[in-house]
Amino acid sequence: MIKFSRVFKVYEKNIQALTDINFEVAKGEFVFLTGPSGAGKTTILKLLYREETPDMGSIIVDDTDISRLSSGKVPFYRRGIGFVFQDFKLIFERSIYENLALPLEITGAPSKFIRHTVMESLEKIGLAGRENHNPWHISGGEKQKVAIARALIMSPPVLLADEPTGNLDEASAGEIMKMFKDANAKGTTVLMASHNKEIISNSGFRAVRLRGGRVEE
Amino acid sequence: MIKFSRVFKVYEKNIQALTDINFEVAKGEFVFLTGPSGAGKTTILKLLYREETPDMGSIIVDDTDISRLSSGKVPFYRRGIGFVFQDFKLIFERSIYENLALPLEITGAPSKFIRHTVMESLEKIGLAGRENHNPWHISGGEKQKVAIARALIMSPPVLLADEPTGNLDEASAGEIMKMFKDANAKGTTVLMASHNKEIISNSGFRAVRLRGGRVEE
Amino acid sequence: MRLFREVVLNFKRSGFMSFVSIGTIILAVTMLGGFYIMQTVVNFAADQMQNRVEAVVFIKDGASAEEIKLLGDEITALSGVKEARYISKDDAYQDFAKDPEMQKILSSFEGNPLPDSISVKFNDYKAQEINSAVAAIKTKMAVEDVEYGAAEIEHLLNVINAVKYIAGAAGIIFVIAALLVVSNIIKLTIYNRRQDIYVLKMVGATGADIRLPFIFEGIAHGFLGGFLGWLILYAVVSFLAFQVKKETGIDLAAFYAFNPALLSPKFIFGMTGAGIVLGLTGSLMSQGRIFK
Amino acid sequence: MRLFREVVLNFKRSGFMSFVSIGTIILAVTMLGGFYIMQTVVNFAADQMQNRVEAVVFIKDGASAEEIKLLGDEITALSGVKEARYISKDDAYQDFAKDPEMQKILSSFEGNPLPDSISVKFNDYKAQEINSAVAAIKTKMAVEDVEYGAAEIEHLLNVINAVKYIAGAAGIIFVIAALLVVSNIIKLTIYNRRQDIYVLKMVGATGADIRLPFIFEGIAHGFLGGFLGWLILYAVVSFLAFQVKKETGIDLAAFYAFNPALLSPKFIFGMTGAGIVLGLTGSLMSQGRIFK
Ligand SMILES: Nc1ncnc2c1ncn2[C@@H]1O[C@H](COP(=O)(O)OP(=O)(O)OP(=O)(O)O)[C@@H](O)[C@H]1O
Ligand SMILES: Nc1ncnc2c1ncn2[C@@H]1O[C@H](COP(=O)(O)OP(=O)(O)OP(=O)(O)O)[C@@H](O)[C@H]1O
Ligand SMILES: [Mg+2]
Ligand SMILES: [Mg+2]
Repeated sequence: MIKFSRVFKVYEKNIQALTDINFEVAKGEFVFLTGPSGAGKTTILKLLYREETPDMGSIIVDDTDISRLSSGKVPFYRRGIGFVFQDFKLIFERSIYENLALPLEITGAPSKFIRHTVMESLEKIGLAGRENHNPWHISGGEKQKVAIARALIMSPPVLLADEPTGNLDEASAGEIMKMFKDANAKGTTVLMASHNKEIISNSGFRAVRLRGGRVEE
Repeated sequence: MIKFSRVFKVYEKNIQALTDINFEVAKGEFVFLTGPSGAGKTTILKLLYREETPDMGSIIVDDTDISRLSSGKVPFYRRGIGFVFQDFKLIFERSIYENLALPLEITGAPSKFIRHTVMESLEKIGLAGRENHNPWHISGGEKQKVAIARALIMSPPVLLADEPTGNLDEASAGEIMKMFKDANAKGTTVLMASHNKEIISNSGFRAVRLRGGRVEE
Repeated sequence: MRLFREVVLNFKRSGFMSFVSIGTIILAVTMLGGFYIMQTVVNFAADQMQNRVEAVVFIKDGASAEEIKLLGDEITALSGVKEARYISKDDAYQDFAKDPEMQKILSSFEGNPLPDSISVKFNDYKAQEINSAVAAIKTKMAVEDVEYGAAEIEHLLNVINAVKYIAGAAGIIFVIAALLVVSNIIKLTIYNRRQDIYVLKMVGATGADIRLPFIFEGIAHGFLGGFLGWLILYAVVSFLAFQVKKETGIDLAAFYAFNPALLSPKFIFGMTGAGIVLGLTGSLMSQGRIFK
Repeated sequence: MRLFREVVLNFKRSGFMSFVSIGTIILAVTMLGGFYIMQTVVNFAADQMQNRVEAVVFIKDGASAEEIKLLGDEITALSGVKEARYISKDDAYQDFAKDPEMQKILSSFEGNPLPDSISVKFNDYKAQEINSAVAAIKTKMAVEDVEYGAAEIEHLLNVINAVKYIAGAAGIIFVIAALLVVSNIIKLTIYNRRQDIYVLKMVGATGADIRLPFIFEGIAHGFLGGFLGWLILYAVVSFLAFQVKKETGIDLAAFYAFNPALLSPKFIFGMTGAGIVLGLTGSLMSQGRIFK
């Protein structure tokens, strides 16, 4: 499903973020990305999301080398991916409802279906009744839950999540992990960056360890 | 040093964030604020920072009721407080150096002193050499470290921190905790919101537990 | 559907920005419209004066009808000449005799002391052209003398011509200026929504998904701004005409450049159209930044 | 020190914004300056025509010198009258005799057929005022008749007067428009920096700490915009004058409204000053949002 081969990434100002990255994630697998701050976790996810392109190497997703994807195809590739940003990236000019509806609206889903899906999702994260509030006006943990709900709303075949439990207390983190595991059980391939050792070891899933831009061991 | 008495806070749209909050923090103490997402931790810190004012009750800091502070005095009150925002709030239009220099520049410190202090602080958080980079271009954990360095740069008598270790791996979190403890050892009163049970229990400091806007037990 | 909702949402959400953008278009369109009217009035004034610029060609006593006819044709063929009208000495006498003072003077002569003449009018007021035409006429056989009597309004015409010139240049500059302001404001709007746009791109919005709402927004702002601009201009001009009438007794509505033009569908559509073009061009000009 | 650095930093950092803001001030100031020059030219033209508006008061034969003197004083005292100049029949004769045709006609009389007269000029061209003045003069004892010969340029004067009026109103509207655009752009700038401002407030910046850089920025933009605006206007007008000269042979520099005025320190300071006032007012007008 996902395969990194000899991937290098250098940011401007000569910051070598990734050096010779090789790893594979099988279809339907749940894999953690872990490693200290600045190791390159977010960079790997950004490459998968086609926000950045590698300087060398190939990144195969579903038999296509996404680093060679034409820019016209990128939006459609992205519609198959759910992404939880490390800093949430909610749109403060739109209500919580609108934030969640966005990915569905773009694909042209009927508004009844959108309404149903969004309300169900709000129910799940315990924010039912606050759909018309501004995401600016909710707590850090609540923002994170909305960001996760937005990534899952399309039931995407691939889910990328960048520290999705960083701002959550243990109970909320547990709920969220359950949502991810449920999605995974339904066939979604999950790649999640996380520092949280407890969550990683409890889950029993495989972890790719990064340090200084290289895969460890 | 800090004393909340019968504090109530209702946000617009009738969201009751805090109900009858009473607690005290002694001068030089290190206290954790803990509780599930949405419990009101950030709200308490915002009240202390005078970003919000309570609907009822008094908040005494250093013998003054800060909820009654005239708006002309607020800036000077804030200069005695270091604050680590849950979402960092770095200024992406300024370099990392400029972000750190800001609180010093506002007090009119001599530029030589500013330079020295900022470089020392960058050294401490392991970002020496990246002072001219844009904070947009660093990893989540690095942003958090810069935010913490900015809060500590004035060696403020009071330090408020909102989840300062959420985006950090264990090793970095340890370093940061050491910085806070050092500041505390030098006399700074610290109030820190955190979910991280391990850090709280390892530190041996007292924790104020919140749930649904009330202090527990 | 989504497109329409996005535009409406943007209107509601960024009310402040929309206000700025529509306001600028209103200003630009009002200025352009007012400018057009001013231009029309100046042109009207210049035309009126131009009609007064004439040279009178006095014909030698005893010139035959054919000679005069030929002379008239020759004059008409000169470059810059609009019309050459033959005035017989009798016509001239009758014309002068309308003024009682002149009548008194003329009646003291025996017979008619006035010569036959040709009155020459010119197309455009261009000093050089007129002077060379006059010089050319002077050399003709049947010509006694040429009186180019417009010298006294020549100076004024110079001024009005210069005003026309400058007004034309100012008009062009103004269109460019308005375009720059509008496109800059839309750029700022887009810049302000860069986070929004980033997220849209990240959840799979195509270029069109992102651009179209801005383009429609530009058109909508343009339409509103253009139409409101016309309304405002109409109100301002009407008020002004009222004031002018009160103070100087001049009825501006009497000049065809005024109210009737303001109310003509051509003018209303023109201003609304100018607004739409401004809004559309502004939003197209600002699109470059979206994908940066 | 910090203030200065902040302003310079803002210039560097938000280059795009600064460009928009300075650009708008340049446009506004250029328009205002060009407008002032157009206004001067129109005024000049109107004055020239106005000087031509005169009434000639023919005096009864045999009126005594005192009567004439008295009549002159009475006319001067009328509202709207600028000057009343006595022209004796001899002066009138000499004046007419300059024209050879007229000379011929006049010499056919015995003696001087022309009457004594008073030439009346008016302050402002206001039809009502002039008409009532003429009517009042007609009732005077020593007056034979009043010839108000300006009827033919009356229509033109109406037009020019209307243009002056409208130009004045457009000028006022333009100042307001420029102010709105500039203040809106500075508002947008501030809106764009709201995070920056929020953080500044949170680390203990006072109101002045936050406001002053914006105010100084406004002044700096205004100064630059004003001066560049003058440069541009100077270039445009010079180029225009060159073109006008080439095409129509009219030397605009001959009108005092042109190049000399453009180069006068008063004008340069005026435009730069207008820019500064715009920038400053714009930034003050936009301050309200900072603390929201
Ligand atoms: N500006 C606001 N307007 C309306 N409601 C708000 C606002 N800020 C916070 N709230 C609500 O107040 C409650 C307490 O929020 P607060 O941010 O204090 O929680 P928290 O303890 O910091 O949670 P977290 O751990 O998720 O950051 C939440 O229900 C939140 O949605
Ligand atoms: N846009 C950028 N320009 C320059 N350098 C960058 C950019 N983004 C990231 N970096 C650098 O690349 C390295 C890897 O960053 P990355 O964000 O992938 O780390 P991470 O593993 O996600 O860390 P964290 O756990 O702190 O989020 C870091 O040193 C970071 O400073
Ligand atoms: Mg990261
Ligand atoms: Mg919080």
